[in-house]
Amino acid sequence: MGCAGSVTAPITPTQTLPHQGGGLKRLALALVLLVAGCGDDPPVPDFGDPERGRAVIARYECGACHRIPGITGARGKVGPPLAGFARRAMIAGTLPNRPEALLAWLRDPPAQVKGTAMPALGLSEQEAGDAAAYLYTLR
Amino acid sequence: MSRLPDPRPRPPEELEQLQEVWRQPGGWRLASAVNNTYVGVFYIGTALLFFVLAGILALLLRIQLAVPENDFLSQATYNQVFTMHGTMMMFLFAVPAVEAMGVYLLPNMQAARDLPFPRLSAYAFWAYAVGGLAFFCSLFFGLAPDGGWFMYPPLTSSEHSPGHNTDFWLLGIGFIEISAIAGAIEILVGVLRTRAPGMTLDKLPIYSWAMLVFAVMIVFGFPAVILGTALLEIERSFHWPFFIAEKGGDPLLWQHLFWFFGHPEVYIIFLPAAGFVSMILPTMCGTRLVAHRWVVLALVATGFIAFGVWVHHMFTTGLPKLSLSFFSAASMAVAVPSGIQVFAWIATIAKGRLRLTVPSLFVLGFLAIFTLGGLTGVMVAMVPFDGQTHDTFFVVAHFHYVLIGGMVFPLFAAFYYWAPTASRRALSERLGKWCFGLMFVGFNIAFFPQHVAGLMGMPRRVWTYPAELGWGWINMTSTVGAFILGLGALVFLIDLARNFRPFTGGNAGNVWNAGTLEWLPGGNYATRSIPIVTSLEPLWDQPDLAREVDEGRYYLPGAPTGRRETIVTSAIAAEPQYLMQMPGPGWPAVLAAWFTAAFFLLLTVKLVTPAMVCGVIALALVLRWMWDTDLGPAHPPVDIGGGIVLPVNCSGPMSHSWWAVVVLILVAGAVFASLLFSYFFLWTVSPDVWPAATGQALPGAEWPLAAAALLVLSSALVWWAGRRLEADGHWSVRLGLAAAAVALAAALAAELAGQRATGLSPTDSGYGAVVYMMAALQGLFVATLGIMALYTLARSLAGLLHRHRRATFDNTMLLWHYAVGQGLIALAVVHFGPRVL
Amino acid sequence: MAETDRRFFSGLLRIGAGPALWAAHLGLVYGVTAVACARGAGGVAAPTVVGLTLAAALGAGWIVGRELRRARAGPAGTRTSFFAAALAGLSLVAILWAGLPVVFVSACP
Amino acid sequence: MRRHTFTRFAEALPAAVLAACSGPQSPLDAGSDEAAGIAILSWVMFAAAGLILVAVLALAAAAARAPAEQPRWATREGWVVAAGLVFPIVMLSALLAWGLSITGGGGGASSPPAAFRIAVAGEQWWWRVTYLGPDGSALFSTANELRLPIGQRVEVDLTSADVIHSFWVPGLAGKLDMIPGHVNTLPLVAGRAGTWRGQCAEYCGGAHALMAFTVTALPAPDFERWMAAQAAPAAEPDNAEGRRGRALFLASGCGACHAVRGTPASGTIGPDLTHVGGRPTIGAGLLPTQRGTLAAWIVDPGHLKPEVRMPPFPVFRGEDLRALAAWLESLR
Repeated sequence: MGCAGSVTAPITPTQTLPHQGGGLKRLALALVLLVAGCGDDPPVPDFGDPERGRAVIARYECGACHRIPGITGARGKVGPPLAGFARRAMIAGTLPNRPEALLAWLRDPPAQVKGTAMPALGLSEQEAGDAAAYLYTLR
Repeated sequence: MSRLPDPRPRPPEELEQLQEVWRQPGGWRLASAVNNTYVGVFYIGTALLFFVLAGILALLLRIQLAVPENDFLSQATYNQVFTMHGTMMMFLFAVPAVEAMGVYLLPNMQAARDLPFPRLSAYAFWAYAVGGLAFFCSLFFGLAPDGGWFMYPPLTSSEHSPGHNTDFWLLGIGFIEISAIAGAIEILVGVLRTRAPGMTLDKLPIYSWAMLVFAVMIVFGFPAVILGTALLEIERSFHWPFFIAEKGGDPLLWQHLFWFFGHPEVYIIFLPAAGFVSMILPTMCGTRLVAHRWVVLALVATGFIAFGVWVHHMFTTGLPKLSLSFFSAASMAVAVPSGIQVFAWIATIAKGRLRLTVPSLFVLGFLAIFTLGGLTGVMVAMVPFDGQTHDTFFVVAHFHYVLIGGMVFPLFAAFYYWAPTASRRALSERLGKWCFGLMFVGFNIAFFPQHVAGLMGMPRRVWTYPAELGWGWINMTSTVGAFILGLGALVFLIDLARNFRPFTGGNAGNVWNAGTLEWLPGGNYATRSIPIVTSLEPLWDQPDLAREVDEGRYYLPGAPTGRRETIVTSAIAAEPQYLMQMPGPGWPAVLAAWFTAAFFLLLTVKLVTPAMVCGVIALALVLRWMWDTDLGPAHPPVDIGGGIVLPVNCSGPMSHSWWAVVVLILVAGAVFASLLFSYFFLWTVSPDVWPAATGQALPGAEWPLAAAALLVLSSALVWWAGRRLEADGHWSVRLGLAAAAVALAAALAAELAGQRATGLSPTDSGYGAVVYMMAALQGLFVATLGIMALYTLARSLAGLLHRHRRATFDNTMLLWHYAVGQGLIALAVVHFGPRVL
Repeated sequence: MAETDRRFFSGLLRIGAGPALWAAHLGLVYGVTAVACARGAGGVAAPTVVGLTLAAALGAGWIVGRELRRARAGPAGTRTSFFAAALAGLSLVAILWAGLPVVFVSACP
Repeated sequence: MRRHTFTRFAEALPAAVLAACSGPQSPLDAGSDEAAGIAILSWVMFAAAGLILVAVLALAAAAARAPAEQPRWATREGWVVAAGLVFPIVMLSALLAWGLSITGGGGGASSPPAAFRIAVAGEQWWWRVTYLGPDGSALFSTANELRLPIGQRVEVDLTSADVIHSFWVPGLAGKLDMIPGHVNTLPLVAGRAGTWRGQCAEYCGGAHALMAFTVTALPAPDFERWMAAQAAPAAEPDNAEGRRGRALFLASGCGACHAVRGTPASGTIGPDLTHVGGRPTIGAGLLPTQRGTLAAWIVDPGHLKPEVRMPPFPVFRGEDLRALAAWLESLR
């Protein structure tokens, strides 16, 4: 895609998700999203760099639990797959999928959702930002 | 001999009769053909099929390795696929392919009408084709072997590989063992005894030399793996602990047996290919091979020294460094003959004027690739260097350079070179150049980087690797190269489909202006008449030879006895000795192969009763096929032309069947020697399970003495029966044979009873296992000779055995004396051994 | 056995003599070392290997000399002599190479 | 046309070989005198082989160029004998003598006595590592990592618990097989501080590809500290999560296979976990040791490493899993 490297705003739960519509509608939505993503006013996030995020995700072996597109060998089945993460409505089924929520979640999951199995891996703020940036490239 | 070529006109009906006698069956009956020009082509085609299948497996492996941490193939699938790739390439492609080329080419090159045992060729081919395909299909059921192509126990023991997968490997190898030995006997006797008159060893084509060494190497090399696979299967099925360390076996015994075969195996594959090159280059350069005798010497020397390098596959097993160094030295020695050949070829190119045809290109590609493979071979022969590169991709690269460079490229050269002798059209030079270019470039892109991968620490047989080791780009390059190589092979298949037209009764003729006899015009019967050979390249030295041969002006221009026949010649001087009658198309050998295949397959999946039924049917079919052999002097002596009158068929030491039995005995002797080695090897590593340490009682001296006496008696009875046969004393012969069989069986029973009386069981320890294995091997001979005795009796009762028709008896007698000798040595070792060691 | 077959087998023996000597030497030095090391008698290995190597090398050298003399004596069987001498010569090199490790490598680890 | 292909091929040779001279698992990236000696041998052989290859190909190319008249050397048998027989024998004699002197250099009386011994057993598909005291008794057991004092000679006794494996740390020494019924001894001397990756080099079935380990060379004082720490029992957890993790570990039967010294867990089937948190990797080089990877491993090891002997434990969820992983991570 032409927009590789840029990061688009996450889909908020209020938006209609593409897979909920019919074929044509889905296509139209996809196009809209594509345009939105590649438009000239992308909300460039200041929280991280997706390329660095890729390395963070590899370093912390997130792939041991998650299937993550673009990360070598990330095929874990313990946690949910992260393909299309940018279009997810929720994080861990309870948090809204917004950058600030994701950042907090990545830094300390149990603090956000008490019963989660995902441990706090000790990501720094910078690392969490980069990882989040990468995750938002997964459309 | 001076009266040839005979200028007189030939009788008009002669050619017609020759054609009629050698006519092939049409339609589906084609499968019953036994003639080398048919079976040879089937055989080569099947080998090529396995090359393609195993090549596809290789591409799957390369896709999996292209990027780090890939999951294109699962771990379990990858392990099966690499095992199958190696096993199929070595056992179902390489050995059969060179053997098949031999079956196809040798008779033509030596102007014989066929190899001496056409039905044996057919049997070997069908057993291989049916067994090989069944073996391949095990992949689709997840039953394919997954222990690597050299199947090291204890990974392949019943404890660590409880499934049928390993049994399928043993089955697949069983077939190749059968067909390789059968082929070796055929080729050895064929090269030595069915040559054109005058084709002395000096004038023997270099390819025949290569095949002679090839066959001898199979005779001495395969027995080690035959015994090894037998021991492993017996351990898996009956728990005789040959390789189980806790019970006094040793996993290293397998490695010795396997590599004693496995290293010569590489040369078994390479020498025939070197033979191709030494045939093709002189033609393409229009000149004789430089240093011809040195090239022959190199072939023979390689054949010997190849047996002294097996331990260099075991440099990292912890053997004493001094022991390793002996084999390091031997590995250096085996490189020397290859050097001679390479420079002889270069000198030949320089001497002549090389035409850059497709065969030439493949030969040049071979030279480049094989030279590098040889150089890395010297490197891995250095013990310290091997410690780092053994079992890495460096070694993978090395042996692909040696095997693809040393065997596949010459084989493709041979395909392009000799296709015109089998097909109405030659293969395409244009497509062939594409094929070569893609294969050469693809090969080097695929395999050169693997040296680097190995030097970066990548072990072989890994289904995945971590990204951070930095092996990704190398593997991706290699994968791209593999696909280019595959594309080259595909171009070849397209060329075959477009241009290869065999079995049409005609061929494209001597398109390269070659000098050797396979380029003589002819049909199924080979050449119309069989020339006197006076030089290495008769077609160059006698410009009219082709025409004269085709006009029937030389030996045996027709089929004087009304059957298929060929001239049997003496081994050195190639003087005509007798005329051998040969069988035509027939089903017994073909069906016997099918039932043999069914027997092994059913046994593998433990369907014992149906397996036994198939086994008995196969045996019956083999006996049925044998029944038509040993024809005796079925026809009065025949004038083959040139003033030579030859007897028809023959018994005794001059007969081709006697030579075949001698070769078979060499095989049996090598199996037995491997077993003796196993005995002493296990004693060396595990003296703690030997009677001296365990206090295990030994059978009293009366048992082995009784057994020995019975063995000697049995031999004496057979010898006496042979004397009586000379006087046509039929009842004495029958009684003598029957009594000898009883004595032979009784000797075995005495040995078993003696061992049983001490309470020793084969499952106790490595010692018990190897002691009973000696008896088991003897038991195999008792059973075989029992059947042969019954068969000889039956022939005697049917009136087919008498003074002048006694090859059946002679062959049985020969094997009998061997079995007695083997039994005596076994008794001495088993009973003296523990007392003195 | 026909005269021609006898010639075949005697030729075979002459040609095979050198390599057979090499094979016997290799088998013996390997076997001696293996048994000596397995039985904790590493000391006997090196002198035995030296002795065996000298004996085998002398044997191979003798075959080379004899076959070369035969080749000079007459044209009959020159080819056999060539093969026998050359193979024995190569075997001589291989025997010396196989004996060389004793100089550098101690017998057992 | 041919000549060009050959030349290009010959030119590509050294460049490609050079690329291989480094990497975490490269034998040419030597960390010991032994590996350095082999690396020198390797480079000399590569250079000689390159030269010989180029010479042979150049000769073949010259021969194939179809000259107007045939070169005189071409027809002479003597030339073939000189180039194909005499030259190889001279070259190989020299190489053999040199190679043998390197082979013989490793052991022998001249080398210093071993400082201590380590027993390493290959098991499908991990490495059981036991440090031995002067009397041969086990000091402590760890898995998938070795630590060595720099410059000291250590002897590693290699055995196998099941099938044949091969112990290989390319940066330090050549490989040596681990064969049931045999004890092979590999001397190791790390010449400098560093961490090297090793990997099983003999195909051992199933997860052979995923059977790696690390060797770390430390200065003597650091090494002594590490030895003392390893010999000590597992640390008492200092927080509630840790205590919960330990209780779960003990209550769930993990101790049937794993030992954690200082607790009742004393299984010997799997690796000793007394100081698992301090090891660089889990799963035999598979993943770095952290609480996340530990958690993933506990729940579904077979997904990360197919055919692994450890069964999956999906019974641990949520906070339990976190606690267990956190406790294991704390065992440094």
